[in-house]
Amino acid sequence: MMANNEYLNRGESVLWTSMGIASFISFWYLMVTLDLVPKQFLPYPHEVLSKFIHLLTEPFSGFTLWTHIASSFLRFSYGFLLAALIGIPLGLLMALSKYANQLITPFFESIRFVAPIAWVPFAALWFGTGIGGPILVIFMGAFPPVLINTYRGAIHVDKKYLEAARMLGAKKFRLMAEVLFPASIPSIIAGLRISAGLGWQSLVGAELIVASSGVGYMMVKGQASIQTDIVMSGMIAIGLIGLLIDVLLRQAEKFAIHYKEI
Amino acid sequence: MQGYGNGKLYQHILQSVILVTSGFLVSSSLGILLGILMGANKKIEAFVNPIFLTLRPIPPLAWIPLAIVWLGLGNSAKIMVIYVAAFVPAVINSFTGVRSIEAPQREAAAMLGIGRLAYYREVLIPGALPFIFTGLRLSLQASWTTLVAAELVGATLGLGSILNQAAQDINPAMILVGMISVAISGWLMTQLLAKAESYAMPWRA
Amino acid sequence: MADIVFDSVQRSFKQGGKEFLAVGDINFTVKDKEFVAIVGPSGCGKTTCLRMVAGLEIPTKGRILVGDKEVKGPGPDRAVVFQQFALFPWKTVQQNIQFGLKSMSMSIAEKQEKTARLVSLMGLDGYEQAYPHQLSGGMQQRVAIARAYVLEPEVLLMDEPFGALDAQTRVVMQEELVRLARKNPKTVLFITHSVEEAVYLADRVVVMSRRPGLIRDVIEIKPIREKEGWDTHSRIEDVMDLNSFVKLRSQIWKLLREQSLGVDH
Amino acid sequence: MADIVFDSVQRSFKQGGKEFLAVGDINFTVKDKEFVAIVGPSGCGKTTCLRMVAGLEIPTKGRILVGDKEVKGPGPDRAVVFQQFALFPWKTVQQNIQFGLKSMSMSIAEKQEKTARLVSLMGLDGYEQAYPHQLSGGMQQRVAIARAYVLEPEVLLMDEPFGALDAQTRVVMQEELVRLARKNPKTVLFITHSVEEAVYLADRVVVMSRRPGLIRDVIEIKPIREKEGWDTHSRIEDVMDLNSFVKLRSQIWKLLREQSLGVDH
Amino acid sequence: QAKPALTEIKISYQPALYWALPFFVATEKNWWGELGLKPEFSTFPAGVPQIAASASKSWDVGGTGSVPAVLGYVRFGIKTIGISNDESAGNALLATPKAAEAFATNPQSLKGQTIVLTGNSTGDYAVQSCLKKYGLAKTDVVIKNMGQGEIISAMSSGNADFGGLWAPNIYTLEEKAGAKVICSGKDGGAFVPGALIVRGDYAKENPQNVAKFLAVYMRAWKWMNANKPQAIVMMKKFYELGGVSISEASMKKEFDTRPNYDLATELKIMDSTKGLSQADVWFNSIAAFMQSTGAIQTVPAANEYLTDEFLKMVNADKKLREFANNSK
Ligand SMILES: Nc1ncnc2c1ncn2[C@@H]1O[C@H](COP(=O)(O)OP(=O)(O)OP(=O)(O)O)[C@@H](O)[C@H]1O
Ligand SMILES: Nc1ncnc2c1ncn2[C@@H]1O[C@H](COP(=O)(O)OP(=O)(O)OP(=O)(O)O)[C@@H](O)[C@H]1O
Ligand SMILES: O=[N+]([O-])[O-]
Ligand SMILES: [Mg+2]
Ligand SMILES: [Mg+2]
Repeated sequence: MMANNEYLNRGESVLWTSMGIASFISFWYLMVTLDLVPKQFLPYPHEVLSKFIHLLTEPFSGFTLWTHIASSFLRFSYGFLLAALIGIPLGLLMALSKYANQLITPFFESIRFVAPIAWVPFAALWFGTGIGGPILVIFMGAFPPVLINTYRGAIHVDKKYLEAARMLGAKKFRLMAEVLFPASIPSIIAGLRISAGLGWQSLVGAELIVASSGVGYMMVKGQASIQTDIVMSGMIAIGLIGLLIDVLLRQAEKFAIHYKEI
Repeated sequence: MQGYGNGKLYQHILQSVILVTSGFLVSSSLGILLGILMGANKKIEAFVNPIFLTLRPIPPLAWIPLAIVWLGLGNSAKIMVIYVAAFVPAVINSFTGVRSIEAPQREAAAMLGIGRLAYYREVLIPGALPFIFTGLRLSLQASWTTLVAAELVGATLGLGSILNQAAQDINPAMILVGMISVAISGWLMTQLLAKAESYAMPWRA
Repeated sequence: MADIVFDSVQRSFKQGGKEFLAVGDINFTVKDKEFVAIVGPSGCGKTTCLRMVAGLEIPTKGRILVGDKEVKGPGPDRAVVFQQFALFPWKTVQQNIQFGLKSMSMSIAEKQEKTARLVSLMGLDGYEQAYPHQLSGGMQQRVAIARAYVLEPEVLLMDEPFGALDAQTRVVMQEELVRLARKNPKTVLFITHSVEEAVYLADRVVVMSRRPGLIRDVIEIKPIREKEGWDTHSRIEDVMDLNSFVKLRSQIWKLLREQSLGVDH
Repeated sequence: MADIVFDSVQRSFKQGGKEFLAVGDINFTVKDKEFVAIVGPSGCGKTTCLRMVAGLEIPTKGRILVGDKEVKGPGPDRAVVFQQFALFPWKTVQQNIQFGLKSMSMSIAEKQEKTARLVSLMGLDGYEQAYPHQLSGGMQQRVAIARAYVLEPEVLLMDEPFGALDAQTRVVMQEELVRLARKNPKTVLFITHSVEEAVYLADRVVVMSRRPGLIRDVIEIKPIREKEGWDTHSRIEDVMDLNSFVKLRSQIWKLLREQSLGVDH
Repeated sequence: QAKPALTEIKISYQPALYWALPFFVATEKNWWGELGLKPEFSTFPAGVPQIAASASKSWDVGGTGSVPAVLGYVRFGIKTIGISNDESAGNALLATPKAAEAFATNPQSLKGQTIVLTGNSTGDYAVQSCLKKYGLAKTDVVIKNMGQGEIISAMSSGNADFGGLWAPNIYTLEEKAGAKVICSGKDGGAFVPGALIVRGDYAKENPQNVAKFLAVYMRAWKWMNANKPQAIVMMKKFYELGGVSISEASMKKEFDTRPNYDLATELKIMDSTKGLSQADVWFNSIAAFMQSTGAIQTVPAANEYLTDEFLKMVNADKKLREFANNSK
């Protein structure tokens, strides 16, 4: 009856998790075996896996998968960090100052509907082959969630903390750095997690600009030469790295709110 | 204004609104369902989560080939691409919403002796609604931002195809027209959603 | 018959990896239609005891019987009023009160009628369509009580139900509860931090000792209340000025004080 | 000199589109080093008055002077202890206490020394590096008081500082506060819902009436306290049993009761 | 003998395309250095981002398709300084095996069909010429616009029967999905040149480097024509670097169906002393096509952006002329 309270012990949790993965993979095998999808477009899981491993050492499109991942990750990091470095202080400022809020919100509330990859032409025009292009596109994907979450988190910070700080003589900067920021960390991290996902997704778009390396580039190339196993290896790489980034951010959150009981 | 890319602006907007609305409706209804089930049942959560978490970061662009192979060049393939993007926030927020229902409310329901179905209807879903609506807002945003990718699938009309073609023609003015149309349409649909939200949650007035 | 029997009840929790005993061996019986109040230092296990009776928590050892049946889970025969009122914010006052009736087999008219009766008993007339956030704390608490009362449970469990109210509202609620309890007695287990409240409301007061929670003492109030005729005063402050009241209060205070040496250090 | 002067102070709020007067014309002076307690029904404007002295709210009419200077905004000369202690959960005990010192110009050594002195004055030794959540409610409240005291403010403003504590911890804190107040008197404005607390702590008790908040009565406690030698008893319950105490308490209770008719309806 | 300092030149191209092969060969052979150039390459997945990147001076010279070359002039003043090769056979209308069969028996069966193509590209241009050849109007078919990768997915999965593609995508689709070329630009009577391009201001500031660039490019073709087997080996390597793997037969076909030119021929094609040059005619036709798709508003006169100035510089300088004609 109280479904929420059902508690899985370790064994059950492992059991259900592996059942989930197993049925996913069986479903995949079934689709290929029954020819529901032409094999050309959906190879067997083991074939994808072996291609994936193969790509780690054998170059495709000039580089090994590692190199593609590394160059994607570098671009991602720049764009993502930029989004965080601008988004977090701006969000805090918007929460603290009505003027900043009224200035930024309308612009921002509409621009967030525009696809990051729609910025690709501008990225090419403004930055050419420079790293600025991909960064712009990733930034456009990653920026809105950090800003929104920081802002939402900060306006919901209990007023009592702000008042206490003001009583104790704190002014704007200390209010932002020592009160709003730490108090909104959970919300900020949630925003960063969404940002990381969107930024990482915008990457494929970004890699349409500089065609020399990157997981997105590799996938585009794989698609054009009907090598679905390469496309899917790219998907797996992107999935796994996305997962890794998420895990890292959750660790960061645990670390950042060490002062709370867990 | 003069037409561009096979149609007048309003035709492009109309086509995109239809695509976005369909993708949004499909993904949010399925997403909310899955999110609630995962939130209410730890077994379902354990079953679905690893796959969900791994597929989640894969960009909608990467699904285009599969969408074409499975669904052809019509609207369904485009809707699938939007679906992939908009599904995620719907799931995550509904899940969080169910989990956010606090022990006192759950325990009160238990103490008042309510049945399972009624528990979903009277407690889980209304309790999760605030989060569900946050998820819907994000899904709507995702639907719009995926439009460009979706309309890479052989579109003749649509704001995404305008953006694609204007990019192809290196026509910044037309790109801006496309972006502004997307921004305004997205904003208007959000207003509608906000209306639905205040209607669905009278207690939050 | 709805007495509550604690039969060698223990409850331990894991905290920081270690098991610790929150409630150590409790043997006690709340008699049918008796009003028992529990006082004791913070963290001594009062809430845990009440939650075990409610069926929201199970004893690690021993068992709890309500009306001869062992408690296995929550149910509408034992209505709980929580400290945080735990109203459903998405339901109106009326819907909140009716919530527990839904799963009962009775005609809609009967449900309506029961609800209406409790609405007016609790002085909530005119607020049937309001949502909880539109009510003051005192009114919310009355809705929570109405929601429990409407089920006509044999057992009523109340965990600091007036803790969140301001002093003035609190006395009004205390006086109302006394009136209800005397008019229509039920088996009540009532947790409070206020010694005055315990003495004023209860037939017996149980004083618990700190960890592991044990029963330190049980003080009989009812005989004195009846002998001294407290119920003839309708106002709590008049009762509180009575010598017999002051004496009982001081007696319990001293018992508690012994517990609270070293509190919080 | 740090007296607090309310000079024809009014404060109104917008609620549901309409202006309503929360605090109506208040004229009152808290003398230098005097301990004044305010009691009154919920919503009568106690907190609003205190927040205006703190500078967190400005009067709609009239003005507030602290030590002859008009209050324009918050500042460390008037330290506040809030009902919810409002400790920064992400800072350690030490960091919380030091927060206000940061923006003051003094040597680091001096800041350290002041902090250390308050840590031991408040019996928090050994907990300097603990986070608030690791402390009991009583300890958290002591940190909040230390955080205010360390600034050596001339005026101390306390809004139901013990409201969230359990009864036992509360008396311990009350006794400590009395000790501090007698040893090192400051100008104190203290809001409470507990009449006993007000009578026990204050030199004068202000009783406010409900909306718009006005001063209903001011009761002198200090002369009686000194005459009856309350301070010779170190335990609150001994004071509370004294006849002079019970009389003052009942007097204030009655004043309050008149206000609370119709509470929450 | 002290080596003279090398001058840096930024060269742009698209990977794994036939006309870009000379850049690779020249680098392998180290011919740039011989003329004192130090090339720095940047590659783009398509012509559009390539020319857009000229706005930020990301490159100085390069090769691209004729459509981006025209667009590049209209938007950024990019000049075309030579013809990389004849791409007419490298842009074609393809059909799935069944559709190809039906088409073979009755070309009119194309009527009413859906054709997927990359709008406003040389592939589009070739398809239009084919439609004209079979007496069909644009409105007789349904045209869907998408990228080359999507076209490959759609055709190989049977979701589209006809598509407009360019090499090497043509070979990929032929080899991996059994699709057939039913009409190339050449068959349709369209001439699709590939363009060698330079940024306008770079051309003004460094004419000498531009001439050297052309000389190197032409020597590479010269060498490949004389050494086919080694050229094929290089091509394989180059294509794989770009993520393309096609059969040896297809690679041979590249040389057979897509002619390139030596210095003398280039000069002739680009010569506009007696009115419009041959190249002017080709590019005017491309520009007219682009106007019809709405990509550009007016057709610029080809002689505004086509110039044989740098070819002539190569020809006038003995060292450069010999270098360009050296087949070793
Ligand atoms: N679910 C739980 N998990 C771990 N420890 C718990 C849990 N519930 C209660 N405890 C612990 O058991 C002890 C008794 O808790 P309980 O809430 O019953 O005390 P209480 O007497 O109601 O205190 P208070 O007067 O503060 O409400 C406390 O130390 C508490 O921390
Ligand atoms: N910021 C505000 N905006 C609108 N109304 C307010 C605001 N602050 C206080 N009020 C109103 O002013 C009145 C006085 O509030 P105040 O908090 O001062 O009462 P109080 O005496 O402290 O009550 P309590 O004992 O419940 O703390 C109340 O009716 C309250 O609703
Ligand atoms: O080079 N082109 O992309 O046409
Ligand atoms: Mg408790
Ligand atoms: Mg208040």
